[in-house]
Amino acid sequence: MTGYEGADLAIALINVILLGLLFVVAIAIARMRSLFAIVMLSGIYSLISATWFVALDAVDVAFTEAAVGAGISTALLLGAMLLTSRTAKPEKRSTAIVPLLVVIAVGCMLVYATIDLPAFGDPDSPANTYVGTAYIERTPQDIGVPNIVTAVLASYRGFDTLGEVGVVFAAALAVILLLGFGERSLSATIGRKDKGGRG
Amino acid sequence: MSEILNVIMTIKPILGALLCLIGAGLAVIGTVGVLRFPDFYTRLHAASVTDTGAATIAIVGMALLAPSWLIVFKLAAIWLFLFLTGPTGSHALANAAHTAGLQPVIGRQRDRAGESDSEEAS
Amino acid sequence: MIGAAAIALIVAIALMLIRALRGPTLYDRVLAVNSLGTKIVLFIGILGFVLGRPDFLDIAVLYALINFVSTIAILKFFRYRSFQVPLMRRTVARQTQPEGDDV
Amino acid sequence: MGYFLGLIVVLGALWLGLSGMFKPLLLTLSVISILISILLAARLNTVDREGVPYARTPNLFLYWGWLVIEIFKANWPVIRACVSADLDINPALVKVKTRCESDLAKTIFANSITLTPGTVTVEVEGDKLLVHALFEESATPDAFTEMDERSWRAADGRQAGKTTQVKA
Repeated sequence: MTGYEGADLAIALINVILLGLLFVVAIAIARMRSLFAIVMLSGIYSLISATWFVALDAVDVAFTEAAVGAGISTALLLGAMLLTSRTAKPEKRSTAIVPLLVVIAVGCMLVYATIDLPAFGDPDSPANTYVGTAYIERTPQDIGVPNIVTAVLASYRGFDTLGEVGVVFAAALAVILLLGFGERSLSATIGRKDKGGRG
Repeated sequence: MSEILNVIMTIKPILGALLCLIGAGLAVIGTVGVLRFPDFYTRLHAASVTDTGAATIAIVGMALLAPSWLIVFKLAAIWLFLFLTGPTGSHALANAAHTAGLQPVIGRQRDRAGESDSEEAS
Repeated sequence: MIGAAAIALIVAIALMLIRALRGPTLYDRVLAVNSLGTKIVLFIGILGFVLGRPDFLDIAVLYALINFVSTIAILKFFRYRSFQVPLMRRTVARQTQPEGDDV
Repeated sequence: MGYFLGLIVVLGALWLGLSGMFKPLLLTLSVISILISILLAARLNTVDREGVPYARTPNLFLYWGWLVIEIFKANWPVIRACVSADLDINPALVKVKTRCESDLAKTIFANSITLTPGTVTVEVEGDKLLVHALFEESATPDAFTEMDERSWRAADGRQAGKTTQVKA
């Protein structure tokens, strides 16, 4: 009696419920007009999807989703909200049809693409036959870091990661300059506050 | 002596799972409170049941299930973080609401559950 | 039994989602996000035990910290309408008048 | 200097507890990360008596033990209010006076009030705290005196007279 038996049913149920919650949150985000509520809900969305990644054994993706989705992107979206109004413009029903069609088309394409994916846990899949196994076998001798993802990112593909870090740094710099977290925003906000304070 | 140890070792996982279940039940109760209470400040109290009681009981239950001391240490770290950051977060929340001028509902409440008396503050 | 605990926590998360969707004030929403974060920390911990891999607790630790930081960031934003003003204004206030800290 | 040493010990314990690895390469990396953390803390000027209160650790742990029991006792009425059929609550705002002086002691007292279900500190001004309580009858000023006394003893205690307080 370790408490682990019957886990399969529980995990299946958990996956279904988490996906259902994600669906509900996505619908709510699409329907809401208050931008603040949308920012909060997108934070909740990334929290729940990170939990779902944990349930799917993708721990590293869950780490990233938690740090970026729930942490930084909430702050950035709030900063962006400073520069705009507080509510979204209501959409006409006729124009809302086009995004719906696009979403349905992309969804159909994705479902079609999943047919070509190898089965879950297939030993002959590309991920398990080529360079992946080599990394798993050689990392303990080559580098000695317990986390293989870290070894791949920081050593085997070190230059690739360096370039990525450069791109991300440039992007972060651009976002910060655009949102103006520095002194320029200070004078701007104080000036705006003096004109008409919102409650 | 070893018999007592045996009994403890068989009881431990059951007790741990039971405590986890109790903690989860407390979390549900706290959430029900958050849904039912009439205004923001009272909801804060209901949420603090989850932050303290449910978290502590569930973490103790998980510690009883843990296979190694490393896990117990991590659980202790989580508990410490929750206990240090939880009240700071709720105080910041209450303080921000109070500073913004959100008035609390004062006085005895009976059968007013369906009545929502606050409007969008933004 | 521990699977049942995980399901119960998911039910709690779903109920808290209702509060986040309904509002009505923005503080209710922040409270819902914060409380949801605490529940998700517990849920990830229990999920690790359900899956038989308690090493997932690292993510729970990360969540406990991120949850706090994001709550504080949101509230700071709502009190001062910016992430930068409070620090700056306080230093300005100190230089001009030692008593003045009206925020 | 002692504060830095305490911080290093705690950070090292945290690192070992979270990783559980003892290979030389990883230990070197841990030392580097701890040094970076210390440097950042020093730059932020947070390494002082209140940022690193390890000298009074036993006091704080005693207080913490008492507080956990108190929290569990306070959980019952709130849980009952959550599930009872008719909503039987009586929220109120009360003012509480504290004898705590240092920021650390005040923080501990206010956070203890917030941690206890049924009461939340809304505002701290000088030595007065504005507290929102779920039940007015349980939030009389006497209800907080023991907690006040204990948190004062845990954080300020005997040294309150000796050290001069630096208000941040």
